[in-house]
Amino acid sequence: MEKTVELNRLGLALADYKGKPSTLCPGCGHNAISNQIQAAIWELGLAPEKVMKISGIGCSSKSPNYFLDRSFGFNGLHGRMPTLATGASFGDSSIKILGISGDGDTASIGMGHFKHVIRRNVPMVYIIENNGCYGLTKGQFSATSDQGLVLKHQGVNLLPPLDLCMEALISGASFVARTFSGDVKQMKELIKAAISQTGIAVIDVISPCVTFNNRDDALQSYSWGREHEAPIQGITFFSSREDMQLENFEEGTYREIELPDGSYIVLKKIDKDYDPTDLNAALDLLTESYKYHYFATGLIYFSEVPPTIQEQYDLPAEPLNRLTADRLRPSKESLEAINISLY
Amino acid sequence: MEKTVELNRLGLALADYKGKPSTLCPGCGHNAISNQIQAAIWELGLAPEKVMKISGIGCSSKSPNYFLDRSFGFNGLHGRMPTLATGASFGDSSIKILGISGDGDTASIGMGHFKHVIRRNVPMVYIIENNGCYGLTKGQFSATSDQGLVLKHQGVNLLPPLDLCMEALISGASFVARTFSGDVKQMKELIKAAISQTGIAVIDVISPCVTFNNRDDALQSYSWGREHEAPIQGITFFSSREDMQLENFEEGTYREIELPDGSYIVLKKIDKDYDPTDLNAALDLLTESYKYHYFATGLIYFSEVPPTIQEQYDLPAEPLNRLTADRLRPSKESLEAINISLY
Amino acid sequence: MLDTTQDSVQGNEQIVNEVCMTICTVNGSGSATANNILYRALFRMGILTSGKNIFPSNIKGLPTWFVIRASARGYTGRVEYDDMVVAMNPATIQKDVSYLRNGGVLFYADHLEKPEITDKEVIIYPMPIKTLMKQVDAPRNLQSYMENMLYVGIVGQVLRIPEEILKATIEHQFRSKPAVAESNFNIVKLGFQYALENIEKTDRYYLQQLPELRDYILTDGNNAAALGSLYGGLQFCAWYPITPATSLVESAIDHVGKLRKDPKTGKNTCVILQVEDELAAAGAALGAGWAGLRAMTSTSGPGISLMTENIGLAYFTETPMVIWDVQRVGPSTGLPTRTAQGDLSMLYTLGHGDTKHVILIPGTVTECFEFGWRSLDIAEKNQTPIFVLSDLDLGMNSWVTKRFEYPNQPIERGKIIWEEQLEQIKDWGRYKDLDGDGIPYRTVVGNMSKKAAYFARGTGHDEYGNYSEDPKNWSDMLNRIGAKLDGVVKDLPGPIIRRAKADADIGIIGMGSTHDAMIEAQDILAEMGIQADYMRVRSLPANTDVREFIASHARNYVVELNRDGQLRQILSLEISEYSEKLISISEIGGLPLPAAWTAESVFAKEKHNGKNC
Amino acid sequence: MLDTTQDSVQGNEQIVNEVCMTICTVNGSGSATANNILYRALFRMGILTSGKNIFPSNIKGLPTWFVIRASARGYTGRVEYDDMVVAMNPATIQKDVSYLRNGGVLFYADHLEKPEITDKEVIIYPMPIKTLMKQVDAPRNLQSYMENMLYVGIVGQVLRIPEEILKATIEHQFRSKPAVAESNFNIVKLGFQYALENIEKTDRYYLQQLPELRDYILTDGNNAAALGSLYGGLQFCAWYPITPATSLVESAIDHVGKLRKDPKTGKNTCVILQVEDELAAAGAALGAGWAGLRAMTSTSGPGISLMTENIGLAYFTETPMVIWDVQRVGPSTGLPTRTAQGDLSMLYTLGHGDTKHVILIPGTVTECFEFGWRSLDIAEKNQTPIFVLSDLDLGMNSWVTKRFEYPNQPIERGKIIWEEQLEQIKDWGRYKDLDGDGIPYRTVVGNMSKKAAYFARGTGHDEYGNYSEDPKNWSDMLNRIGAKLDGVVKDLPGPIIRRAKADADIGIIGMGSTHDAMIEAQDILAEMGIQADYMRVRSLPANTDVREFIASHARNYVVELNRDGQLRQILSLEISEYSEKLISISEIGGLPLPAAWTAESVFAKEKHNGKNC
Ligand SMILES: Cc1ncc(C[n+]2csc(CCOP(=O)(O)OP(=O)(O)O)c2C)c(N)n1
Ligand SMILES: Cc1ncc(C[n+]2csc(CCOP(=O)(O)OP(=O)(O)O)c2C)c(N)n1
Ligand code: SF4
Ligand code: SF4
Ligand SMILES: [Mg+2]
Ligand SMILES: [Mg+2]
Repeated sequence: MEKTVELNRLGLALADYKGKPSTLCPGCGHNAISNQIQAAIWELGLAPEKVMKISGIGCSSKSPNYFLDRSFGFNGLHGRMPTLATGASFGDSSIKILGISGDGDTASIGMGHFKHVIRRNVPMVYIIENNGCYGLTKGQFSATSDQGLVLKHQGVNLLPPLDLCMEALISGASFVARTFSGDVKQMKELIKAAISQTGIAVIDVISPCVTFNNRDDALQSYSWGREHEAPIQGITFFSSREDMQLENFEEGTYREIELPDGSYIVLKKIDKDYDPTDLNAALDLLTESYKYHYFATGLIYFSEVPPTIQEQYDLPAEPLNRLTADRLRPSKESLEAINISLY
Repeated sequence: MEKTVELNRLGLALADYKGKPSTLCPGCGHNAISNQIQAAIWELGLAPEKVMKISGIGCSSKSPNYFLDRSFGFNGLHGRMPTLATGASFGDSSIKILGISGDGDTASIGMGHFKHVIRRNVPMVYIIENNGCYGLTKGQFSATSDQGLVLKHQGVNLLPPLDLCMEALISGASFVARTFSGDVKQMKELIKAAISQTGIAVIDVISPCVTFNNRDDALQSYSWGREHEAPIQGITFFSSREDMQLENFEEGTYREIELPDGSYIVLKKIDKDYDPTDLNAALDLLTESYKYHYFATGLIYFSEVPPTIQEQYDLPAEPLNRLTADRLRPSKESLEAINISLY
Repeated sequence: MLDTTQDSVQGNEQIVNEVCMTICTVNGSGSATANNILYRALFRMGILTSGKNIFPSNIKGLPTWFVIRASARGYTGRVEYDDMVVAMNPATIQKDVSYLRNGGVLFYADHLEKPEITDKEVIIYPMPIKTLMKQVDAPRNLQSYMENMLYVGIVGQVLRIPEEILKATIEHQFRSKPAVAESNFNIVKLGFQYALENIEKTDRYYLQQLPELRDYILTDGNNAAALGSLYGGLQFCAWYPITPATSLVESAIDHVGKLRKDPKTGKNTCVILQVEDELAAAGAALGAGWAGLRAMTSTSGPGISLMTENIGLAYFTETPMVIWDVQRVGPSTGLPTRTAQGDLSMLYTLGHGDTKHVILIPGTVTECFEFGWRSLDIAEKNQTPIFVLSDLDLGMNSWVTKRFEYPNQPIERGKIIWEEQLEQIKDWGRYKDLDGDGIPYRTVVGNMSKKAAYFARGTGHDEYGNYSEDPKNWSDMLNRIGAKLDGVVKDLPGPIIRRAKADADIGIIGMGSTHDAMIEAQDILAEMGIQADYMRVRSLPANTDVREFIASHARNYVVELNRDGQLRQILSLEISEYSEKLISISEIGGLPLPAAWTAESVFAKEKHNGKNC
Repeated sequence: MLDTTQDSVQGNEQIVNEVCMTICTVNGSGSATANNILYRALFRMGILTSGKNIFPSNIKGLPTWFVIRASARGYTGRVEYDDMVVAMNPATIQKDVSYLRNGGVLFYADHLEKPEITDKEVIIYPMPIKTLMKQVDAPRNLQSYMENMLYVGIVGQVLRIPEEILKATIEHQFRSKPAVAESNFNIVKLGFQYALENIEKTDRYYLQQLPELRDYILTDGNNAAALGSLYGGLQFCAWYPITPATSLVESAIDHVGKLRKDPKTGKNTCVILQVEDELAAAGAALGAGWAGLRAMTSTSGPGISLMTENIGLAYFTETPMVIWDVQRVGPSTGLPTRTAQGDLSMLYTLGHGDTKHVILIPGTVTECFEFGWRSLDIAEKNQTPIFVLSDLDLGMNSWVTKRFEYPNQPIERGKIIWEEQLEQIKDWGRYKDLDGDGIPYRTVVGNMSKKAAYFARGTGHDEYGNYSEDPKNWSDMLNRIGAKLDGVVKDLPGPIIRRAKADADIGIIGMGSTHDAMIEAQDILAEMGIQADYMRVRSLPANTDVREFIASHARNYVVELNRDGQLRQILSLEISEYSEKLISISEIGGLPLPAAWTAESVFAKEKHNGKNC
């Protein structure tokens, strides 16, 4: 019996989006993210060659090796992923950038670059695989570790955590979301929406480290997350207005948001009415969720996209890295004029 | 005719708090800050030997040379002031730390350390002499430069500014203020209050660079500041409850706040009632003031001081750097026990 | 020439206390405990042994190896072939057996696919791990951990490790948890008993108890370094995690609470602080050193790269601090869990502009302890950053090493002066060379004298610390610092020299963790007919003993674990009149230096040089 | 021996086109324009001249000096004594005149306190600046600027610069603003006229017009470097401001709009991006280089320190990028506005682990242009970071230099392959050495071939870029990279050699900005009776010409602006068999190399060597 393989609009199978076999710990939250990334991009029908993967150092940053084998990737330096992405984004701006980082990579050593890559609006999806600890170096505190967290060899963490969504917000990100490795459905929709955004989109994924920080009461554990997750909205992604089957949504309970590439997300109201386009509401949500330890996930903030870093330069439509040499060297006459001006 | 010199409670004259002659440009906002620092410390009656000055690199960071000659100081590396202060704070924790930085020093190269020194609550007064540009390297954009700002050689700044008070707030600072080199009275009171705080106190001083960024319409210019400054409260500092002359304040128009060292500030209501102990109100104030380009100054946020970094270790009351050598080397017997445990 | 691939089959007399065994397991399966128990058991039998952990940069699932070498002659260098393989990892078993010598021994978990071995004779002992496990009441998450305990018993029995030694070792391992010790011992006993009853020993490897090694301990260089620093009066350590330096600070964290309570007040006298990155770690250590604390940081190559600017500042502001560089393989992220000696050149002149730093290079675990306290003294005495260069092999592997010796000198704080001393100096300036040794007197914050304060800066300054762009000021300052550091040499540990039995024409030179392998290589060379004196450089800049050693040999082979022969380069710069006498031998695969390979390399070059040997 | 302090009073014939003049002003007073006008006027008269700005790390108020040297023989090295001083700064006037030779000339603003001069004869011309200013309608903020314009006229007239030359120069300076030119010229004329009518010339210094220097231009190395890079097809430059490298990128910003519009679309083909720090600058340049753009960054010592980790990554991932290091005085923050050559050692092996980098060292402004485009070619061809080592003197001072020559080679992109070429390679791997030259083929993002992608990493990898901890993989990879870089030497600019007039026993060796001073020193030595061949090293690793030069001289004096003799060290490592032939002469005061001092130093050492000279 022949097994039929499902193909996307490019005629590619999910297998075409796979990476090398993961060498992360079985059950690691990061593996769930890898899976959703490949699924999301496959479903979007984006060719793997149209994506590049940039990461720092950490278990999280190793993970791009485990998806999208046909995409270019660069596993760079600890904390410097945003800088690498900034430079690479000019090579061929038709290529979507996935920046993959960890909480150590982003919130500790990489904090400055994180803020600035957002401020510069480098068009990319910036995913933080946030496990509240350093996995690869075997379980030290990171800057998102919960206050009071106890880790072997480390004792008690006395410092309050930084909130990376808040950081992204006040640096000017036009797309900020939080999700959870235990909620893969939501995660996938958010990834799709983020990819459809044209500016920088930041997704803070709470992604448990099953080896070093998964005690039931730990803020970044599966159990805590499963028990406390409070999605602020239901979220469904549609590639186009035509795909949207709004009849499935009850009148007045949802809100549609058009993304810059013509795709849509439909946000379904859950408890109270949350307006993801209101910056102050987003800030309030985050301060509250920290104060009362509740775990708000979903699309926290969305706004019109400010000019991307490429839009600030008047660049050719063709990829810069394909310009032939003759288009890069000014004329002999121009040099003559310079020589004259310097006499 | 003999001129009488005013002395503070230590019997010291203001001259005892002076530094070397300033080599900054005449009129530079930073000079105003130097003056207020020495005045504030003199008025507080704090011995110059009880203060240390730590700075980064920039015109701002050079300025500690121009006040408090009798205080130890370290003009360190660009952006690394907080790290130096972190280490130095353990030498003798009875010494008050003044950290002096610029917007380039803090918001560009030093952003990561800025966030983390606040998160760690290193007890110090962190003053940003914020002129929205790089002075010492002759007028480039910094991360606090206003969007649309035009500087020679640089063209137009297309990026939105970062708000350093906002950054300090969400990193967990328990004292956040903004003031202006054109409002030295307010500045001095805030400096005194900050010094009386036991945790980290952040003051963002808008301090015009008269040479490179003082065009009338520039956000960090004297004229713009003078025209737009909107203090959120009147502020007066008192060393103790006894000093407070509350009869000078009209009933219901003020609020007193006790600082951890027993001194007080009295905040006088100006327009609307602003509650500096409400984090969300502070965030709202800052987002609004950015949105509507109004220049709110004063004590933006104040809260109970979380444990300082020193309080997280159970350290002797004596300064660590005065402990004699015999108190630093464990006994011979203890080594014997270790040797045995490793057999 | 010695044949390192020699068979061990020939003859049938017992081979006693001479075995190299590799235990092949899966990372994260908890095999470390099992391996350490076996290793310590040999040590407790009085056998000089080495144990080397070869592990991946991975938390769980990738192959990992533990190599135990017992040597009657006390050699512990890496050998390239195994006498014994304990195979527990299905993914690598076929490759693992390829390293067995002809006549070697294979233990393997019998649920794995039996490897094909066609090119040599191997004695095979299958281990019915899964079957035995049925008798064990193991919680699911401890399953693989316990399977490993079984091979401890089986292999131990076949090697004839006495049961009570295993017991004592396990009790030592779990000394704070007797119940755990007991349950572990029960599993080991199960394996032991199985072997006793079922395995007919046909191999010739035997372990025999020797007098106890009571002058020795079993520990790693990072633990030793941490302890040495704590006994050296360390007061402030800022750090950022990085393999293989992490365990240095984590050891310090484990010990600090017990060891560093102030005798007077019972309060802590040493602060260990994890910061946001290595720029901060170096910056904070520098700040603490400047404020009068004995300060250090610990990192590895990538961290050193990030500390570059701060180290330059420490050098030029003459601020004491100690930087441990526990080397891994570079450049770049390289091989984070493999060993190398590739950072030497970089450290020596770290920082832009003219700099030259003092480097201490411990070669044994006991020296890690000693240099731990000494480095703090040298730093404070000379007011400069001091590097201590260790590596993964030395730092993370457990070594049988001499017991730690209590420091034989009081803590040296150097020329820190307080209020009273300051009053006695007429015209003090922070950077004034009052004693003609290039070392000025320094004050620190908290000194309440009116004239104590100065403004430290990385920019040009005069003798009082005042800003200066004057050319003469600048050159005087920098030249004095240069001269000061020439003077440090007398405070530094000189080379260790081991003479050949007979007059030697050539020298072999090494540093750091290759020490044991170098000694073995020296002996192998002697067997090959080449007398070579051996020198281990323990610090840079080099002293006159190093110079004399080089001068007195026709050819000196500098052996090191890096590509470019960095020690050779530095020596040939420092001792340039003899640079032609220095020949590089280097290895960069990331594994500890193999002694036989070293000897062969020297032999080959000597032959090439037309020497008859 | 040449007496550099020789009087210039003796004799009374005119001294023509031979004068060294220091103009002493206050920083931020706008004197730069005035000084440049004087400087260019000399150039326009056809006189080979140098102009050096010696300025403080300060924006306004501290003393600053501008030294103009006219030399009939074309020498432009720094001389240590002045023939003429123009004193406009009350704070320094007394010190400034101390550098005057006996018989020298002092112009001073007569509202300053007249300096006391007791030790020599000086011809003094007071300048009634304030009085003349009364005739000028100057806005308050331009007061001091215009005062400076006055000395241009006065000094110009006394030196006999033709009025029309001054006029033309001013018109050139303000070529886009004729009205400003006119008002400036009017002030200059006022001074000129005053001098003409009131100053009786008693000194002997005269300038005389020569044929126009039509093959020359007047510009600085940073501008040249910026232009060279833009003509080299630069596509991406990430940077962070730092003196003295800032003006390199700011020049590029000034030019990029005009020069780098795509001929096809009129869009920009080069991006210049200021980032948050040097870690980001290097990281972004690396990212762009990896993505197939011609990428660079420009910085100075402290920035290099911060780039260390990224450069190691670029080296090991074989990513092309160019790093300009415009050196200032280090270590640490050092003297930001003074010149040095102290970063060489650091750059050569920048990064932890084994690294070795290619360094280009331009010695003239025209070479800054040439190396600007060449460096991008060499980087892409060899897939490695390339350093270009300039310094403040070369980079920020204006030099009379040869006109820029249009690149004589097409842009070299190296082995970048796109879809079609990739199809033709059977078993392509990013790090596979298919041609045996150590240089693999590389693909870049956007390549739509299914097999084009690879995962770059700073960790161990095999020929396909896959993660690997295999020892052989690692050593093969690192050795290939090492070998590849040995091969770069053929692409590098070889040394410039200037032979002595007669057979020379000794050589003098220099690099970079000291070129002019070295030539002058060579000639002075000849006058002193010492024939010396001169070689300027223009790149590292050194090629065989360098070796031969060293080999063929009994003694080679390596002259450099750093403490430790860094070039000497590197050469003696590379060419170790002749290391004893290399003798260090070095200067670290932060000022350009003085020729006479250099000659004297060589002379003294030769004498000390027992040579008769
Ligand atoms: C400069 C530098 N410092 C330290 C390290 C060691 N290191 C590797 S991964 C890591 C932390 C990673 O934490 P995170 O980003 O949270 O990733 P996770 O492993 O938790 O997914 C550190 C400190 C390094 N590789 N480079
Ligand atoms: C590592 C490093 N990079 C760059 C510089 C050059 N630099 C000196 S001051 C400065 C900017 C200072 O700006 P800011 O902190 O705002 O101070 P301001 O001069 O405006 O007061 C820079 C980039 C440096 N000294 N070190
Ligand atoms: S250590 Fe933690 S973060 Fe790393 S792979 Fe394992 S579970 Fe994931
Ligand atoms: S350049 Fe600007 S910041 Fe610097 S001293 Fe002058 S006015 Fe102040
Ligand atoms: Mg993490
Ligand atoms: Mg500034």
